[in-house]
Amino acid sequence: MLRYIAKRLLGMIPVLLIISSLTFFMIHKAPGGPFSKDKQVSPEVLKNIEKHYWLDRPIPVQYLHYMGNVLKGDLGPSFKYPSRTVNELIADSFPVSLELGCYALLFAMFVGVILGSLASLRPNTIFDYAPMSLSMIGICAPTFVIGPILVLVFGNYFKWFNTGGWDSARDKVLPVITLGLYYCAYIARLSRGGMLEIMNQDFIRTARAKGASTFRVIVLHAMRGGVLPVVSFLGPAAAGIITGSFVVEKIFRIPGLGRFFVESAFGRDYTMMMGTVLFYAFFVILFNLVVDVVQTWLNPKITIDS
Amino acid sequence: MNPFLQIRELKTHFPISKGIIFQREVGKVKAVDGVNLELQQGEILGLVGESGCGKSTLGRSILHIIRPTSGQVLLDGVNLTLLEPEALRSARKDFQMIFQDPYATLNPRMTVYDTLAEAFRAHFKVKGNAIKAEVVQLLGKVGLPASALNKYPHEFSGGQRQRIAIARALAVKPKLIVADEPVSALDVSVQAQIINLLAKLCRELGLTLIFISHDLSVVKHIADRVAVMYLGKIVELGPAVTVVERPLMPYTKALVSAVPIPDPVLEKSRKRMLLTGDPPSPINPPSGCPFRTRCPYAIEKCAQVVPPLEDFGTQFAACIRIREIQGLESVGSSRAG
Amino acid sequence: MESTLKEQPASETQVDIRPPSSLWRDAWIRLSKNKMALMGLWFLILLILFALSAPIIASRTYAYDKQDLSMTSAPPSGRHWLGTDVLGRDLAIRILYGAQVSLAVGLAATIVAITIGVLYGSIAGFIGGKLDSMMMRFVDIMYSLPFTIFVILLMVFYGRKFVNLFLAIGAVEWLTMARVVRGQMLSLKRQEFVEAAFALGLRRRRIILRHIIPNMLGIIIIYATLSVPSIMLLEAFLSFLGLGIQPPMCSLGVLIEEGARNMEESPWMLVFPAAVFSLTLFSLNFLGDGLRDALDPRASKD
Amino acid sequence: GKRVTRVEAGDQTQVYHRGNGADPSDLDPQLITGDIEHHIVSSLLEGLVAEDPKDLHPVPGVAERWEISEDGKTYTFYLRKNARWSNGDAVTADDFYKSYQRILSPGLGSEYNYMLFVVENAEEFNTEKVKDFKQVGFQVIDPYTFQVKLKNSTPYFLSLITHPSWYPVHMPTILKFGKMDERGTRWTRPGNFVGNGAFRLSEWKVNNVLVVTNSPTYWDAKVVRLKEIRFYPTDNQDAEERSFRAGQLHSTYEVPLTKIEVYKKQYPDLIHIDPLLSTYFYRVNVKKPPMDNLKLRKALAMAIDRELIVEKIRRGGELPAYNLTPPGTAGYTARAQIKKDFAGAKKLLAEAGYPDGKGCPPIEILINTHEAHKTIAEAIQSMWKENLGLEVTIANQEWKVYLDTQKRIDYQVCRAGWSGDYVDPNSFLDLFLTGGGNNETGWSNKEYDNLIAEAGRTGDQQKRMEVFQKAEAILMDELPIIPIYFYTRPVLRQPSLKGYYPNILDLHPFKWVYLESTPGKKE
Amino acid sequence: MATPLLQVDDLAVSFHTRNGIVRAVRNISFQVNRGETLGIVGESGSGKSVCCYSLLRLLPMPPGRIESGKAIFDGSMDLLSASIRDLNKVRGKRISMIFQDPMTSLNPYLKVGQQIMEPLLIHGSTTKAAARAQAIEMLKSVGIHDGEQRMEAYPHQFSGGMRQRVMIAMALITKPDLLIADEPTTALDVTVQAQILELIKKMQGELGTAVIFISHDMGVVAGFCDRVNVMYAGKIVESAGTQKIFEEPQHPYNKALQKSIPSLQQKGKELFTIEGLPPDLAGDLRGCPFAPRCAYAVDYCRRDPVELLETRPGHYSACLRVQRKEITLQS
Ligand SMILES: Nc1ncnc2c1ncn2[C@@H]1O[C@H](COP(=O)(O)OP(=O)(O)OP(=O)(O)O)[C@@H](O)[C@H]1O
Ligand SMILES: Nc1ncnc2c1ncn2[C@@H]1O[C@H](COP(=O)(O)OP(=O)(O)OP(=O)(O)O)[C@@H](O)[C@H]1O
Ligand SMILES: [Mg+2]
Ligand SMILES: [Mg+2]
Repeated sequence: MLRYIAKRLLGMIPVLLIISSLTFFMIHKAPGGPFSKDKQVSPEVLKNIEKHYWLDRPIPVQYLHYMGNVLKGDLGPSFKYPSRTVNELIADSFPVSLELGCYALLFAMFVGVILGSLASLRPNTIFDYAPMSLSMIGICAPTFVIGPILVLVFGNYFKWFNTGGWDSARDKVLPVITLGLYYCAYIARLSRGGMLEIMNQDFIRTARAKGASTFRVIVLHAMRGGVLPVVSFLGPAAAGIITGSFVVEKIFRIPGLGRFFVESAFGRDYTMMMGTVLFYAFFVILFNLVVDVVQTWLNPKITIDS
Repeated sequence: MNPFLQIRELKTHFPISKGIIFQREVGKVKAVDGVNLELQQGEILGLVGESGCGKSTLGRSILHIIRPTSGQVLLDGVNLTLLEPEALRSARKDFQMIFQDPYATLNPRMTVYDTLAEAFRAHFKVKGNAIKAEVVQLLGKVGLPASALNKYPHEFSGGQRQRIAIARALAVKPKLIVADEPVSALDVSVQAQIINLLAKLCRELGLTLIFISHDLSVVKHIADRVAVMYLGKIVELGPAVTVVERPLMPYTKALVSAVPIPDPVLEKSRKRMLLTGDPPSPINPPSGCPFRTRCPYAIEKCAQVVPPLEDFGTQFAACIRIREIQGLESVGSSRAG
Repeated sequence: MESTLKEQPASETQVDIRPPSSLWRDAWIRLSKNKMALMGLWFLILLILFALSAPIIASRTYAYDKQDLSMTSAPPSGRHWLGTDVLGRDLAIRILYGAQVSLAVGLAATIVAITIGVLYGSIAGFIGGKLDSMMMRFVDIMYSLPFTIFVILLMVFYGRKFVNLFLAIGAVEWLTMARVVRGQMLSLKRQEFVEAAFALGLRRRRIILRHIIPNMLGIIIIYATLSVPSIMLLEAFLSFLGLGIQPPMCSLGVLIEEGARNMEESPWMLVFPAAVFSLTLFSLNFLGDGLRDALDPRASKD
Repeated sequence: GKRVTRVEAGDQTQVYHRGNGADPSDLDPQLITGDIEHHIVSSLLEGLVAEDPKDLHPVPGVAERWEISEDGKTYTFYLRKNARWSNGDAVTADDFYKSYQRILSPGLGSEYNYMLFVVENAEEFNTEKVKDFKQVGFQVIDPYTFQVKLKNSTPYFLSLITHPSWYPVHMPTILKFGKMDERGTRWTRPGNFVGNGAFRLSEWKVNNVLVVTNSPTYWDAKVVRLKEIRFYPTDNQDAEERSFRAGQLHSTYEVPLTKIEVYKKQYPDLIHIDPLLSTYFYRVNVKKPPMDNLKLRKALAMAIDRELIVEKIRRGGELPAYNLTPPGTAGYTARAQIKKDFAGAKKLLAEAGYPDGKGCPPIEILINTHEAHKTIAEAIQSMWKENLGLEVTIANQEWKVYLDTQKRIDYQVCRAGWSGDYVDPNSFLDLFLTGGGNNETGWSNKEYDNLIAEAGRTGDQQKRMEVFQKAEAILMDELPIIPIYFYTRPVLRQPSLKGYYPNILDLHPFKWVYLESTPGKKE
Repeated sequence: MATPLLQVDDLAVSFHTRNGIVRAVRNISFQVNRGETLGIVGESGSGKSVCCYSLLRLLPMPPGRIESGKAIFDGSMDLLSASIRDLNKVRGKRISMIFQDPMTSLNPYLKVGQQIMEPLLIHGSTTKAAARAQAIEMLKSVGIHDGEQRMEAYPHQFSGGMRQRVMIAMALITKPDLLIADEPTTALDVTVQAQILELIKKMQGELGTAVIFISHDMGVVAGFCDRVNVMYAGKIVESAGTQKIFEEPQHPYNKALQKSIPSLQQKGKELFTIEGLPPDLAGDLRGCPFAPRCAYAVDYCRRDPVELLETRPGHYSACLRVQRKEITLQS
């Protein structure tokens, strides 16, 4: 297994290389540059700025220059924040996103799995429909709807939580819920399906015959197999949750990484974008690796053929 | 005449590893450890042996359901081990397996009809109605009513499932079947029916059968020859009646003496030769003769050499002391079988 | 009563007449007994019919782009049953048109994405080894490429065609499906019944399609029904980037976004499109759940 | 118990919580481009001349007085002796000299360096036609006397130099973190930044908050009442408004369109609609048929019901625009106006060869994706359709793509907006010079070019305005653009925010701002 | 006589499937005394397993349904109507069950050791370590000697017989009052089988455990059971002490069954089988269910209702003709 992990981690390098080169050429192909504005910059000035950022050289040269720096661990200066480097910006904002993402993921998993398991106990009854409907709020009401509503109700009306920021616990509850709800729906539904599949198996009967309580049956016997589909969803979900928090970050004024993903693309902040894409890719691959490992851990029959 | 099925030095080992992240191999289960066998067409070989000795694994390795670690299997002159996956796949028409665990091997989302029709379709080009007729006929053969067609595996009893599994194997009309305890869950009457069916197929159509079972009376009844396995090796091989009635190996003797008799009076009164000592672990089998740890006749030498399967006229056995033991036995002989 | 004895085989032939039931036929029977699922199905059909008849309804009342700046942001009334939007357009008509667009995009793209995802994930998971890791790395790459830029390039170089909208959605939506399916495949392919199918000499394609996929249909369906709403919202994002539908045409996603902006002052602008969206979603999901349950012979209630 | 809101706490401690739009990208006054950064930097630095909080007329800043030569070309500033940098250094004429050298050095690539081009040889130095900075019209007479020589007499020069590009920078600090003309060094970071303004930078967390606290070294520190200003980047209007409502902000950067009406009705004391030196208009590609047809352009311009747009759609107190320059720009109000005349438009359209719109190819309006632009485009689309019978489509593009398309003049009609950099019609009218970088319509008119040049040379304000009138008349006659409305800036402000006056540039010298809660008035 | 450990009355179980109502167990009654071994033999699909599952309410419901009946355990508790809470106290502790299909009945996701220890952990106050020791001990007594290592393995790594022994170990570990063993030794070779039967007997001797023992192996039944119920098509057709069942069958089905036992027959010959198919349980069975296949059947057999009646002292039969003494079935 250790060898497998090492191999996968090594395998990251070519993948990241492919991603970085594809991205690099893609973003340079996209119309508009980092310094195009509605108030046109005079050509002379533009030339000077571009010279400063190496943008006046042929793209392959730029790429090699950039990659050379990346190998040294330097993701370059940000175009949008001239006095900051991409490294700094990521280092500042990632912990916030990570925190938000982890809470949201935990929330989604916890609530999702509970709702899903509850629903699977008595399928097609009110005990199924109710939790399932509840879980679907997250999808029915997209982030940009549920977020403001939560703020209006709990921030403005009841004043239990703050309407924005990311400092105290009062700031964090609403964004976590807003972000988590969407994934919660997926997890609830996937775990309902997975649990139903398992709950009909013979070995559940064995567990019952041992006198195990329903709780024990679910948590100890059914959960492991039942959450397998959830687990394979978690890889993409985790990556999405940590970086896809753009809307939530905007609504709640959270200084996270999510906005850089989106805004760097819109702002053609080439270096920031490359930085975030590489960072994101790293996480996607890492999460998928973790998921693969967790999967083998949960299901002893899966062997990793390296 | 060339034997129909030749098995040469077949070995199947399972690695045993510990830990999730820091995984390491801690040993190997030598489930099958150098088996040689030859079967003629139409022959029925009974395979018996202690639970966990590698019978199922041997069966699955012969049919290449799991790739053997080493060794060769020749079927009708074709070396299965060397076949390309696609060739092996189409060759599977000729050899089938009846699995020990019927329920697990039935697709929970396929009705009996689908399961059986699938087998037909795999190797024959037949149309819907023809298939249906075949399927119904097949069901009848294994003693299931046509009303079973539309049911799913979970709606059956253990024995019924076993019969579905048998029907599935028979559907492709194979030349070789490895039947892994095919009748263990059947009541004696149905069991008789299945055994008759299998025997008839062998007799009339030249089906070759490897019949794995714990029920020595069944084996004795149906098999031409019997092979006794112990810890991944064949330790005795010979004509069924001889092996069951006059076993050479101490292990076989113990086995035979333990067969229950369907007569309450006899059964309760008879003497058994109970084996003492621990059954060895296949992960680190004892040196020399694998049975020596429990063998009443074991001597020091048994720990040194792995006894080869030797010809003793009537049957083969793998024991270096056979002749001495026979001598001992003839003095105070006891009934066996 | 000798005859009754002989009746025994007769009853068999009677069974014989019935077509052999398959998973799907059984599922349909079971589904038709599931009230919630049926309700979902009916609502969907109704909605599709309604959406399709939007032009007919519209021509009788108001066009989707008919503005009435004297009636902007008007609450529901006799004239405008569901109120009007910021430009005084009849919301009901716009919702119908929006539903038309969203349903078409959502359902079609889901089908495409699911098909690709399932096949891709199945093949990767089933064959495993090198191929699997290569295929999955490709998925990783697709995940990581900046979607926004991808869409912009797509639009700039190939125009704002409807096909490109599908291409853009298709490019991302199948990825998660592929991973989920692969995960399922990994555990299913180790099941004994797959081994048995293999031992039977079935072709790999057949094993995947007939033996394994039916056993993960539950998960696939669940995922698919969840994909539809995400795709509907994704479509709104693509419209934002300029791909997809252009104003004054609208989709449910666009209407909801618009509504979200006005939710305090003109709640109807959010409530009605969101209600249609949610109902669609609920129906899809109850239908999906119903289908999942129906496809699980062991969970049958009847 | 009831929680004390941030605003209430701030009122007590003179901490001003300000919603500040997007995140500031940098604080280097010579590199910044937006008003967001402008607001912050104006609290950190002070130029030679400062603005009056009410009407922004020039008042003494670092210079305690100045003299203007007869010909209006030479300005001599006398710096006050007690002006200090935040590290204690005195602010001297040399500081200004070096600062201007920096902003004009080509390597820096300052986007607003053209603000200094009124100075003799400044442009030449920047474009490397003149190598020696000594030849540029700046002169240090003595440490506290600074002289500027202009190319032409420039009547608005004093208001021009309140712009951040004219702020001094602390050269030793800059050199500590890099070369003089190096972009993006760390000198603007908290702890490094040395300014001479009423406040100093104490914290800057990207996307979170930027804090300035009052500076004890500021020469006029005694009038500064605010202790601290906290700038919150809130680029989501709705979120900002909710924060305001929750008592977390004293003032917002904007107000969502949908909320304007509500506030006007329910909380008229909180909403303030300030005029803005900004115009919303459509560019027209005059090179591409059918838009090369002047009559069609006129018809299009006349067929828009601007009042309706302003009243029913914008609702933010905007003025319908029948010309380009916002009324009252430094006393200038355009005389040439487009008419609203649907019948006339129809007639013109027929004359253009498309009676009732027949035969006219579909017209595409290009917008960048934004709800407000979309709504207006939809309205105009509908107006052109109804009033002229034209088929109109809307294409939205992502911001940078849209900029690119606009720059390549690859559109038919395209939405645009312009805000003046300084209060003078020139700031608007020089856009449409032939080949101007921001023209982007393909339009060119010799006479117009000459008029704008003439205005630049004219010293007499009265005459100058007349020249502008003529120029704008040409513009409105040829219509490379279709003006739609003049922006306003609706903002929300707590009543406790004092010393804060509406003005056309939306500038509010924080030096004069303070907080004073009026008890008993809340909710 | 003391109250029986388990008294089952009029138990009827059916499955409501889309193909009709399968009446798998049809109003059967029997009892099990302490220390006694009750064997159940019979036709495959005759409802033996279903009957046992229903006692612990382990049927999949739906489609399964307990239509009627009582199962009084230990004189006080009706297993069929007790609350799940009460039932859970009995399950696995006082009544253990060995399932027929060891592969699917073991949790593939859990280590074998964990599964064996579980009944102890659920019911007992034992510590984990103690449970573990006990589990290893138990594995040893069912013939798995490398228990330490095998505890850490997963079910799929076991052979069929080993899985079955794991099931057995799991059931015996709590030393139940009643053991329901559904074909517990089918996958075991005779030596291990003997060893396990010995183990159960020992437990019976020490603790008075009662056993319901389902098996097809007549040899084992003969040697192991005190009394035997013969089932056919959801009904008990004969019930008596073991010896009587084998020596004086009182039902044609039982007699036919015995004739099918291979060990008693000549090699090479076809084994004796019962002609015809068992009846479809979804149908309405009037008369004797065995009648269509019965060599002795006459008209009324197919028509008249049958009941299990005492035909000889301690010997019950459901054959009308035997009850009417029209035939004798001595072998
Ligand atoms: N879930 C189910 N749905 C429908 N019918 C079922 C179901 N489970 C069992 N049956 C039917 O109930 C009958 C009795 O099954 P049971 O498992 O009790 O048989 P059994 O006596 O244990 O047989 P075997 O010896 O083969 O295990 C069978 O005919 C079977 O078809
Ligand atoms: N997948 C596997 N991984 C590891 N070990 C295995 C695996 N499959 C089987 N074994 C081991 O191989 C040995 C032989 O198993 P096999 O199933 O062949 O026994 P068997 O002779 O069929 O026994 P039984 O009669 O009990 O079915 C056993 O010790 C078993 O634990
Ligand atoms: Mg086996
Ligand atoms: Mg059974």
